[in-house]
Amino acid sequence: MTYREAVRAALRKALQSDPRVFLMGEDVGRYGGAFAVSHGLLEEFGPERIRDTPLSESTFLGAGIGAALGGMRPIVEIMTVNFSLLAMDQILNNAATLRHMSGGQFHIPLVVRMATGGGRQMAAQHSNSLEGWYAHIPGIKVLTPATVSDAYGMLLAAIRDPDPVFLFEHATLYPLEGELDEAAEPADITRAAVVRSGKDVTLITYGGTLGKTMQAADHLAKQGIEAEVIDLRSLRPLDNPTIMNSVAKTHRAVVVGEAWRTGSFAAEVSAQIMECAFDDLDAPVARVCSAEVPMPYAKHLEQAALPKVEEITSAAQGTISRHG
Amino acid sequence: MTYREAVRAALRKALQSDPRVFLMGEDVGRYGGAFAVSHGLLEEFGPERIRDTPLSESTFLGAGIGAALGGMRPIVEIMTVNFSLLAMDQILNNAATLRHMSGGQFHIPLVVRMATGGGRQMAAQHSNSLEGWYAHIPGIKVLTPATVSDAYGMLLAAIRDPDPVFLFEHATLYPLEGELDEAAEPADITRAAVVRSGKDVTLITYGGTLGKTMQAADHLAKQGIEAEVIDLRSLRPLDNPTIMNSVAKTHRAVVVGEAWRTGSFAAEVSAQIMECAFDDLDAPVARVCSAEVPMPYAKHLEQAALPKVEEITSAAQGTISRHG
Amino acid sequence: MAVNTMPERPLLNREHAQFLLREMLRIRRFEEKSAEMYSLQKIHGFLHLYIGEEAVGVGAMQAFTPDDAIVATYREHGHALARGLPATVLMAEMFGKATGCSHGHGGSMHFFDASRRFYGGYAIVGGGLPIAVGLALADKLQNRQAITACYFGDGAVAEGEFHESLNLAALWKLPVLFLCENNLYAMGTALARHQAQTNISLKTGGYGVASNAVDGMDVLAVETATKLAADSVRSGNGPFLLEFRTYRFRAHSMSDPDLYRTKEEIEEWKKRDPISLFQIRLREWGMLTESDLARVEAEVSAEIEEAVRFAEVSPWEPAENLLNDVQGRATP
Amino acid sequence: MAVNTMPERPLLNREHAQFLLREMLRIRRFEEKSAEMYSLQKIHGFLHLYIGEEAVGVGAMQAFTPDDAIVATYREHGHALARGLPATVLMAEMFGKATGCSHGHGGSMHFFDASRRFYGGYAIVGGGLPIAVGLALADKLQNRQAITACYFGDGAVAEGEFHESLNLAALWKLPVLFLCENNLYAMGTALARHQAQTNISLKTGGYGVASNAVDGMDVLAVETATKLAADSVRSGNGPFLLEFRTYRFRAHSMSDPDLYRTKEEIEEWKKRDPISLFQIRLREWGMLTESDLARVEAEVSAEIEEAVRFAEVSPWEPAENLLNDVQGRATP
Ligand SMILES: Cc1ncc(C[n+]2csc(CCOP(=O)(O)OP(=O)(O)O)c2C)c(N)n1
Ligand SMILES: Cc1ncc(C[n+]2csc(CCOP(=O)(O)OP(=O)(O)O)c2C)c(N)n1
Ligand SMILES: [Mg+2]
Ligand SMILES: [Mg+2]
Repeated sequence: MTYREAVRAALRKALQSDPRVFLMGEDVGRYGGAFAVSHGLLEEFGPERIRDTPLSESTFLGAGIGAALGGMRPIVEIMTVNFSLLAMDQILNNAATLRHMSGGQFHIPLVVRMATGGGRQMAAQHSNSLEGWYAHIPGIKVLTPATVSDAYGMLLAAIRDPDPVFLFEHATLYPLEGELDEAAEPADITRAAVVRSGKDVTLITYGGTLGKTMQAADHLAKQGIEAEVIDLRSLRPLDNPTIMNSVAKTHRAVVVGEAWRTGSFAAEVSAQIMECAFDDLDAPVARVCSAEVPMPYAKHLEQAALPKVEEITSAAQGTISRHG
Repeated sequence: MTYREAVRAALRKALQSDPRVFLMGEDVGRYGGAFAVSHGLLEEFGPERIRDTPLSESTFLGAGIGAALGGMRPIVEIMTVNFSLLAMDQILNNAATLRHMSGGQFHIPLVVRMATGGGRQMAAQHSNSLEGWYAHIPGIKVLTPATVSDAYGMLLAAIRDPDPVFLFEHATLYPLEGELDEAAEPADITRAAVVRSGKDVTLITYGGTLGKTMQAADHLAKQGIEAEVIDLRSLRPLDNPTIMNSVAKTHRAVVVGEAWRTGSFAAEVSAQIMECAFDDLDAPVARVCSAEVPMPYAKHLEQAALPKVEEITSAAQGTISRHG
Repeated sequence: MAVNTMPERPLLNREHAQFLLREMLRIRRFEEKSAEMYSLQKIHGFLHLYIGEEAVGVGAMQAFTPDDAIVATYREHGHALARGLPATVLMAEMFGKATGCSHGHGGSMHFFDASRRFYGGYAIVGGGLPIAVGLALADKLQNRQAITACYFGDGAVAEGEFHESLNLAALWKLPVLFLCENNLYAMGTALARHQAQTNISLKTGGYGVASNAVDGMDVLAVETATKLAADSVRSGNGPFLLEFRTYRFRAHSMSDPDLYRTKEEIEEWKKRDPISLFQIRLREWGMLTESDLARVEAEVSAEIEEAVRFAEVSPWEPAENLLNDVQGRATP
Repeated sequence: MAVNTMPERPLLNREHAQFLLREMLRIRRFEEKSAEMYSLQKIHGFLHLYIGEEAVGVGAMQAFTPDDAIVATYREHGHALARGLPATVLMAEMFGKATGCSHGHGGSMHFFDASRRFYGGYAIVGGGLPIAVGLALADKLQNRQAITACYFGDGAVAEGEFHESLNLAALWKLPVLFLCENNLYAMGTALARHQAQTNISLKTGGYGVASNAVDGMDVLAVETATKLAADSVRSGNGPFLLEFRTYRFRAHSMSDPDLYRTKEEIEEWKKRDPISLFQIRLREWGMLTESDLARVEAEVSAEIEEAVRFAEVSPWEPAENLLNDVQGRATP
């Protein structure tokens, strides 16, 4: 089963099991979803529950907040994270605040799914990685499923969550193949996963860069370096203990993410390690991020801008050789 | 002269000396500016150059981009940073990209001023500190004038800059008194300032928390701790050399900022020190930020959420006692 | 499609007439007291008074049942009072006390009451409209008969969300009643300087939404027009927009020096004070005596005094609770 | 206020007629070639073809002088060609070459040409409208006679920026000509499923903006209506909106399986192919012979072949230049 199908399976399961759940967004219905995620759901669940919206991101996301306030369990699809900027006020000023601002009277069980990231030559307005911005906002959760089973399990968990949950689905992951147990419970969305264990260096990543990071770990293994790989899975809340346990063992860490370097979520992870595991460190935590440039269209330029496997391996080597 | 008057003086000077400069935003004219910054300018320069706009943040900011493309030097006032979320798409997807996306054919000499920050019991929708988000965006500059002379000089420099410049004016600073030489040159907007020198610990901050940080340095001095204080002034570009020179001397650093801790710009500074000055550090870099909560209205709760002088002093002490 | 069937002289009984008057007076006195408390530094932050617009808040609210949902702005004291939120918890909220309707987290701009379906209290102009659309969608999807009333100002009409919300509500035939409180100013910007088309009720043509413009200084006109519009929304005809032409007698907020309009203009409008006007009419119609008025004023005054007392003696929320209510616990 | 003065049979000279035909053919052939190059993986990312809508792009562009500014969308190949950008640099842009009109930074969605005041190329739906308003403001403030033409789709009409931009342009009487290419779909969402009021030209009443609905399959109707509207804008009457009713014959983008509309519907519209229709009329009017057509087709074909050749042989921008053009140098 593909990642795309896993998201669809979770949507279907949620729609089947909870009448309060509905999906809305641009082209989720007739078109079948810009990334074909919701393909077939309109036919199965009808237009009341699979709702095509006009191009009005701020309003249909805000309507998701209102519908959640009104007792529904809306799933809003923002076609890509780039367009979520139009809804940013509703997200930060309403979705994230209403529980607290109302003294706990309200809560917003809203799920927002969006495709994210670059790598498909979509150029500067369709390739952003803004998960770090979202992770800055108290009151919401930010998930970055990177595997087929997380695509399924984290979405189910998100739908049961009492608060707004934002899922970043990296667009290059949709065709990814993997195993899925559809009877599985909703995933634990509070924990990072150690997806490869090793003792020499910790590679920390999430979402679209997990694959590259795993490749880098393979390369490193060939050089006799045993890298531990952590898939953060959730950026807010961040599972600090899993990170610090690993760093306590490896004494070295590289944080990999597709966002622009300055102010990236990778900076937060680096700062956390600084604060929680300084004495464990044998080398400075390194970051591998995207170049600080609006994403160029031409393939070779885009690839030059994105994090590369070799950058990860050499950053890892750097942490080792430095105090080696 | 107050900070408010210094901003006004810079506006006036720019309006006088360059016919391409104009100011637009909500209530900048008749009302005189929500914070009285532009008071009197409508009378002086007329409604063509001091333009009141409807409540349409996305469009008047986008119009600022268009006007800059068309050869003007617009200054857009967004009443507070909270409302800039409505214009975020224009900022990230247009203002910051057009130069690059057009292969360098265009540039956007746009200045955007906004009041920022909490501390005035304005509650969750009027107290945000989002400068870290802005600093994440390549293609723009992000300035945080914290003194009367920077309020003046940085704005003048911003107006001469060929690219979009965002100025964060902390709302609590407007009544601040200070000296101003109105004949002064536009400020250098690429450099941080060492505003107090010391040898024991580096306190790094910007904008609204400079005052608290200076107070903390005073307290520390009484305890025999000589804190060096750096006012970053510009978050993008970030003046790394000034930071690293100081850390090389003090071996300890505390980063102070009013934004929520997770994903704050303070994390970026911490990560930079990790990367550039790891061997200089005798203790982990500490952060003093706001609590992770939508800003509560009640004064005691708001004060509990904001960074406090005592938190800065104790963080500084912590970096010293730790390896003391 | 504009409905224009306002009765000249309503079928009004004495009791209801006095109720409307009393409701308006509650707001007026509450606001006056709020201003006083602000000067005494009991209330901080932004304070936007509703004085002058009471006929809108009170008249319109008569059209809604407890099942209906209400969405308002930062200028929502009047709506909250008219909706039945006790003056005590509102004053306590502005004092920042734990007993406030939002536990002191919101202040003047963010009143909430789940039990009364009072959904705030939004301080980003236009930000409440999409929420209202969503509430109406939730009601419709759950086959509730409720409608959602959404108040906003003339300034909000310029925001993109006004346009998007009208379109979406109309497209999906949602039970939303859009209530535009046109007080002729968005802060210091007069209507004609922020709207190319100053007749707001004419703006709904682009969405096929019914609308009506109403004298917002006449509580009976407001009540009648809102009931008609609410009936239309309740019958499943989709959204409706009412434009109430009104005026705020005070500055935009307590920090507004009010330099952008003339004293004469304000005085002209004060002649149409909705409370005085209504009192005069009630007297003419024999529905109000001097002693009725004295009694109402006394009762209102007692209520407001009690609100202040309650706010004063109420406890603060302990600062240790700062991080409460940011997130809930997952419940399967 | 709708202008409806389209002449039945225009005062058309043979040369201009053939020019219009040729311009439409240039776009058609360019688009066909682009699709081919996409299949050959010479072009990547998003590719949105303009086939079917050529009459709009070509007809409207006749109303603009070189001083006027043009703002378009991601479906802007037609506009760029009609504006005079060489096919070579456009094809090279889509190949990602350094010789592209945006140095390979933009691709299909982001064509720019400062020398022709062609300001893009915006891929966030609705995002170009505020920019157009600002360009018009700049022209007005600098006392230039220029107007700004802003193309956008029916889908963009739902976005808040449409509303905000019309209001601001009207309020400030800016010289913007809003050109809505209503091809009846926003991706897979049919007009009636995204607009409560499907008659887009009726939406301008809320802003006091003049408008007109035009047959977008008739290049002469488009040209005439646009010239009239542009004259109005040029005379200082403020903005004008034209709604062109048109249809895209191809899918939304190359990745669209096009499942949301029927083959019959597409075939029905293809009967109104703007190029075939115009050819037939020109023949009837004696303005086009077989050999004229063959010559035009040959010339166009050569131009497109040359564009591909140019793109093929052009160099890549060195990856070392990645960070160029992110920021400029401050010049005092
Ligand atoms: C999006 C946004 N922009 C600006 C502001 C600042 N502001 C607060 S109220 C206001 C005027 C709103 O006017 P209107 O909608 O007419 O409501 P009124 O205050 O007259 O009741 C402005 C500009 C805001 N709160 N939100
Ligand atoms: C703000 C935003 N939302 C969604 C998209 C994805 N998207 C790209 S084109 C499109 C449809 C636009 O339709 P329309 O405006 O009618 O233009 P057309 O493609 O028909 O020319 C959508 C939904 C986008 N690019 N920007
Ligand atoms: Mg108003
Ligand atoms: Mg379309």
